[in-house]
Formats: sequence, structure tokens, C-alpha cells
Amino acid sequence: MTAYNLNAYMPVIILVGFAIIMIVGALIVGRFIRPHNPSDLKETVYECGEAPMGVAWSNFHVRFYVLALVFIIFDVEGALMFPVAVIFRKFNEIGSGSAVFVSLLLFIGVLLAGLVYCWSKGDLDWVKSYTQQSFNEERDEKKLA
Amino acid sequence: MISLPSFLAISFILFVSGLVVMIAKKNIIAILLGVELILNSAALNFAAYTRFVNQNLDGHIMSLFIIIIAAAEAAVGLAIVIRFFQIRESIHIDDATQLLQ
Amino acid sequence: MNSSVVSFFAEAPPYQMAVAKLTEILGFDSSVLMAFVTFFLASFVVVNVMALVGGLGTYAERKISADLQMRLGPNRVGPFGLLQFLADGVKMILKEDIIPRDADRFLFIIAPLFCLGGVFATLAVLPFSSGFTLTHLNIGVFYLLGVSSLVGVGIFLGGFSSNSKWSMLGGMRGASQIISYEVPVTLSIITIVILSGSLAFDKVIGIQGGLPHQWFFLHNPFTLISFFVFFISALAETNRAPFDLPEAESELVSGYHTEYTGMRFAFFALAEYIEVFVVCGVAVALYLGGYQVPFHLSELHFLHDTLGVPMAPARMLGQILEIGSFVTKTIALYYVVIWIRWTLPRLRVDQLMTLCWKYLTPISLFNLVGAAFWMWAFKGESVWTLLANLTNSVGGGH
Amino acid sequence: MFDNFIFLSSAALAIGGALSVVVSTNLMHSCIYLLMSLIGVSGLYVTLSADFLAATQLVVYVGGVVILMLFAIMLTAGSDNKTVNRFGIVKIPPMGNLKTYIMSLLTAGVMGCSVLKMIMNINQTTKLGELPPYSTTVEQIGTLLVTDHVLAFEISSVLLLGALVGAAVIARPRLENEVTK
Repeated sequence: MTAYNLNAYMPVIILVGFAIIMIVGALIVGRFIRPHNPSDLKETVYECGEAPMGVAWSNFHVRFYVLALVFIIFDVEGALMFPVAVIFRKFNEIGSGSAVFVSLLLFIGVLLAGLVYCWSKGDLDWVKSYTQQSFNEERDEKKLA
Repeated sequence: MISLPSFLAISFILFVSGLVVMIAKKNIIAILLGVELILNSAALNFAAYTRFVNQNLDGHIMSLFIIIIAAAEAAVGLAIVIRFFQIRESIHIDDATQLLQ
Repeated sequence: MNSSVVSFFAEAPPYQMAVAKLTEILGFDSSVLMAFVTFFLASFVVVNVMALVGGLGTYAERKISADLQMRLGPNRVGPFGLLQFLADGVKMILKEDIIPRDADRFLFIIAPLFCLGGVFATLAVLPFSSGFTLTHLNIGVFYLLGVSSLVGVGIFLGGFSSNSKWSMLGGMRGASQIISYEVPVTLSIITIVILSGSLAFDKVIGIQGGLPHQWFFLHNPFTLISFFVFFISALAETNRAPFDLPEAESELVSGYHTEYTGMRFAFFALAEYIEVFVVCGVAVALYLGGYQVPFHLSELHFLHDTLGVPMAPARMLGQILEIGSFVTKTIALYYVVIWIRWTLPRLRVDQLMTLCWKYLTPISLFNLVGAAFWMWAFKGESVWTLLANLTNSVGGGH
Repeated sequence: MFDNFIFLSSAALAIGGALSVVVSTNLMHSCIYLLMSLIGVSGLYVTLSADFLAATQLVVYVGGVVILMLFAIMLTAGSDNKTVNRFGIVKIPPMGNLKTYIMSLLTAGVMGCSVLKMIMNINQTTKLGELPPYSTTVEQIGTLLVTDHVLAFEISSVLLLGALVGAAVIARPRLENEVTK
């Protein structure tokens, strides 16, 4: 437990401020020196020379969501593991490393079970994720129900 | 300036805006945004009380678990929203009136 | 107290004199003001150097690719074409700024800010040397993971707001690639955290040494594998080839920044190049000994007592040696990144996801368990120390 | 001095983001306002000497939940220009109208008054001593997670496993023709 001063976070604010200043500044400076003559053609989105059809904000496939779902669970578990990983060395030095090791193993074991489940159900595949077999299984389930 | 009442006031504003979002919006995803705001205000309260009232970090653990539960809630909630959209082609909360599909 | 560039300077008498003087003039305690000024100047230097690194990165990229393909590369502007990036910058700022008619203007304007802001915020903890790091936060690595995830949001928004199909596809791919590869990166970092027992960069580096056998890279077999997992995943997180699917030229025109012109595009490119440097720096700090100089050459008592250099120059010299050590290793990794880009073909989307979820994630989980076991069984000693102990005990047995 | 600055800017970000979520009528924009609010809350954690919580907030929310929400919005965007689906339901639901806002403000007023009544006497009942200096909390949190709260630590992994399996089962794509009538 080491005390610190909140001044240590000063560079974060300053650097983000720099990012804002750079973006705003470059665009304002550029406003005076660059041409500005918009035309109808310029302002259409690029679609290989064709006139664009419809909008791009369309439905995407669910596999994006399923991967994001697996990710967020891993992300949260990683965030939970950080403090335990930090104190592991200290606990090991005072001789009670086994308890921490076992609790970490249990935690990772449950995490691994989730990964294995998603793998076996084909959630981690991109293209052929939902094979004929899983479709058939699902259809059978529906028939039974 | 950094005192318990000011943190409670911020957390109160977050809570009320979350509540208004939950009730006013008819879009299910927008309602989930409101839920996130409310959970955040609760987690902020725990951290504030830890800092100003008793300095034993149990409140931080509680906030940590609130964040975890919020993540799990968002994952399951959005999965339900997507499934609902696949079935009904809508994410209007008033369409979710039937239990069976 | 967190050590930072301010606490480094605060030990020097002139700094304290300046603080006292300012307090006298202004009538209030000006240590905060002085800290702000120091941080501001240091951040200004770091940002400019990083912008230069980003610019030189584009030059190096073109020159190295030319070298690998037996071309000449840029050689007109300045000696060896070194000023090419300045010419590019001037060209960028003179280009017309176009926002598509159908675009979401608010998000279109704010998207580069997320990319650049996220990358710049990571610079605050990048350990250039023990004194010249902007700040050594106690949660260094974890903070870095947090702010660098802003880049993913920026890329997604850049793709979404353009309302172009190419951009949208690139943005979706980019976001899902970045979040997927964050899992192996996080797990690899936890592997190192278990062995070092701290999240702060100065502690992680302080536990390593200057020579290769003291680095975490060669600490034990698990960290050796973990380094490669980290490096591959970091390549994918920065959208570098062979993982540059979000901006795959041959499929998606230019990916998430198809509709961005002029300076807005330049900010995306700048953020990408700086992020590559940051990622290489993090790999160096975690695995390759960071700013440690071999044989303790940079330590004060060596320079001051043994060589007889006066106190103030000795401190500066030590820091400069450390910066040299850090930057040399980082540039070497940067070269490897560019080399890989021009050597390997691009992966397919499904191969990308398979690589992440079916190879790198299980391997990094295995590494994590292995490192924890190593810590538990061998008290976190490196394999070389164990070997030395073994030979000693065998030799002592006679 | 800097403490106050970081507190004020984070509070402004948090409150401004939250209020913008309320008034915004564009779903994508309100997601970004929520992101701003969450970053502001993370700054508030920093002023509360909860540095680990602040970083967790960034990692989990900015990197995880917000991206998940953006993905979910993209998945339910509606693929064609029709505004009405085949059930005759408006596809893009309204982000609130006058009636719902009035209802919600009334509810919030009632709830808010009762909550305010609870927190009004906070200054009288709690004695605030001298605040301890800012200190790092990672090691203490880690120690608590493997000693006092080890059960919560292990069970949270089971909770996350349940969430993963449940959400994967719900969201997994089905047969094309399986959609009900």
C-alpha cells in the first residue's frame, strides 16, 4: 500500500487534451488554407463508381454478437484475475501460495469450461459454425417439443 | 469540494436519468442503457462510502461485483433483444407482450 | 508516491529553487503549478516525438518494403527521401475536407478523436526510462489495457458513421478483431503479472535485468511462448498485416476510413503508427527488460562513484542510456513488425478468428496456469537461477 | 487544486453524458453519450482513490459492454427501407415522446423525492474524519478476493459461465425457416 498524489494522473488529462487540440486545431488551420468547393458527386459515398444503393446501416450476422459475447466474459474474468495475480507472489513468499494457486486454478477451470462449451457448439467458428448436424439436432429438438 | 454529499448528488442524478431513460424510451436497447446508468450510480455510491465513511475496501469489492454483474446482464439482455428481433423483427418494448413467441 | 517525471526533476536543486521562487512571487503554494508545467512540457515533447515516430514510421514502412521488393522507395524529398512524411503531411492538410452527405456528422467528426485520444492516453505510462516516463501509475498495465480499448470504439464509429458499405464492413470487422485479440493479450499480460507481482511498469522492469537471461522473455518456457502469443495478438490488435482485415485494400477499398479525407484520415493513420510503437514498447517493457542497461552501466553509483562524473550530469547520462536501451529494442521490434507485414499474405476472416479463439486463447490460458505453477513450485526463480543452484548443489555434494 | 479539477471535469462528463442519454433520440448517439458518462464515472473513481475500479470500469465498460451494445444495435438495424415489419409493427421504435417523458418524469420525481429524503440527513448522521491519503488498492482488493471474499470470487466465475452459456444459447443463429408465423 503506497500512497500517491493525484497529480500522477495529470499527464493523462494533458495528453487527451493534446489529442483534442490536435484534431480541432488541424481542422481549423486547414479551413483557411485548403479548398472548399463541395459538389454533389463528391459528397456521395464511394461505391466503386456506382450510385450507392440504400444505406449501409443494415443487419449484420449474429456471429459478430456471439464472438463479442465470448469476449466480454473473458474480459471480465481477466479483470477479476488481475488483483489475484498481483498478490500471488507476496502470498507465495509468506508460504500460503497453495491456497491462491488452487483458487486461481478453479477460476481458470470454470473459464475453460465456458470456452470448451462454446468450441463444441461451434460458436467460435466463423463460416461453417452452424453445421448441418447442429441444424438437425435443433430440428429434432423442435419435433420433440 | 470532494465530499460525500457531492458524490451522492452525482450518483443521484445518474440514477434519476437512468430511471427516466428506462421509462421514457420504447426501444429495448435504450432501456438497457438506462439499466447501465442505474448500476453505475449504485457502484459509485459504494466507492464513495468506502472512501468517506469506513476505509475497509469491502465497498470496492461490491462495486467490482456490480460491474461484473452489469456486464453479464448486458450480455444476456442483448442476446434476448437479438433473439426477439429475429422472431418479431422489432425491438419495440410494447411488442414484447406475449410470453410464447 | 508514484514516481514520475516530476518526482525525477523534483530531486534536482534548481527545480526546488524554482518552486520556492514561484511560491514567493505568486503568494500560494506553486508546487502543483510547477508540476503541471513540467508535465505539460514533458507531454509536449513526448507527443511531438511520437508524431515524428509516426511520420518516420510511414517512411520506414515504404523504404523497408521497397528494400524487400528490390525497389528504391521514396528518395526525392530531402536526403534519402527522409522528409517524405513532411511532404505527405503538407499534402494532407491542403486536401479538401469532405463529409459525405448521408453520413452521421456528429459521429463522423468524433470518431478520430476516440482513436487518437485512446492512443495518446497510453503514452502516459509508456516507460521510456526510470525518470523520464511521464508517470508510473500503480495500475500501469491495466490502465493501458483500458484506454487502448477506446481505439476499437473509434474504428467502429469511423466505419459506422460514413454510411458506406465498405466502411461499415471494415468497422465491424475491425471492432470484432480488436476485441477478440484482446483476450490473448490480457491473458499474456496476466502471465507476466503473476511473475512480477505488480502492475506498475517500473516494478515489472525493475524485477528484470539488463542481460537477456534476466529478461522475462527467457525467464521460463511459459513466458517464452507467452511472448510470441503477445506479439502476434498485439499485431492483430493494431490492425497490422497479416491481420489488416479492417482496411484490406483488395477487398474493402480502404476499410473503415474509406470516406475520410485529408487531416481526418491522417489522424487515423497517425494513431495506427503510434499504436504500433506503443505496443512494441509494451512488449519490450514486459518481456525484453524494458529500459534496463546491461551491467548496471546506467546506475548512479557506477557513473558517479566509479567513473567520477558529477552528480547532475551522471543522472542525465543514466537516463539517456536507459532511453537508448528502450528505444533500441523497440525500434528492433518495430522493424520486425514492418518486415512481417511485407512478408506474409493476409489472413482470411475465418482463419483470423480460428487463430485467435482456437489457438492463441487456449495457449495463453495454458501459459497462465504454467506460470502460476512455476511461481508456486519454484518461487518464481528463473530457469537459469535454478540451473545454477542445481550445479552448485551437485558441485557442493562432492 | 488538481483534485478539484479532475473531480469537476469527470462530474461534468458523467452528468452531461447521462442527461444527453435522456434527451437524445438517436440510439447510436445515446450509446456514445453513455460511453462519455462511463468515462466520467471512471474519473470519479480516480478521485475516490479507487484506481483499480477506475481501470476496471474502462476495461469492462469501454472495451466490453459499449462495444457489445454497438454490435447489438447493428444487428437490429433493419435490413431494408421498409419501416413496418410483416406484423405491421413499426420497426424503429420511438425514443420516447411527450407522453412517456411526462410519465417518466412523474415517476422519477416520486422516486427522487423518496431517495432525496433518505440522503438528505447524510451530513448529520455520519461523522467525516480526516481523509486518508490516496493509496493503491490493487493489492488490498486481491488480498480480500482470496481471503474474505473467496467464495464470491469463485461464484462470480460460475455466474459468468452461466451468462456465457445462456446468452450463447439464446443468441445462436437458428434455421432460416424456423422463424415463427
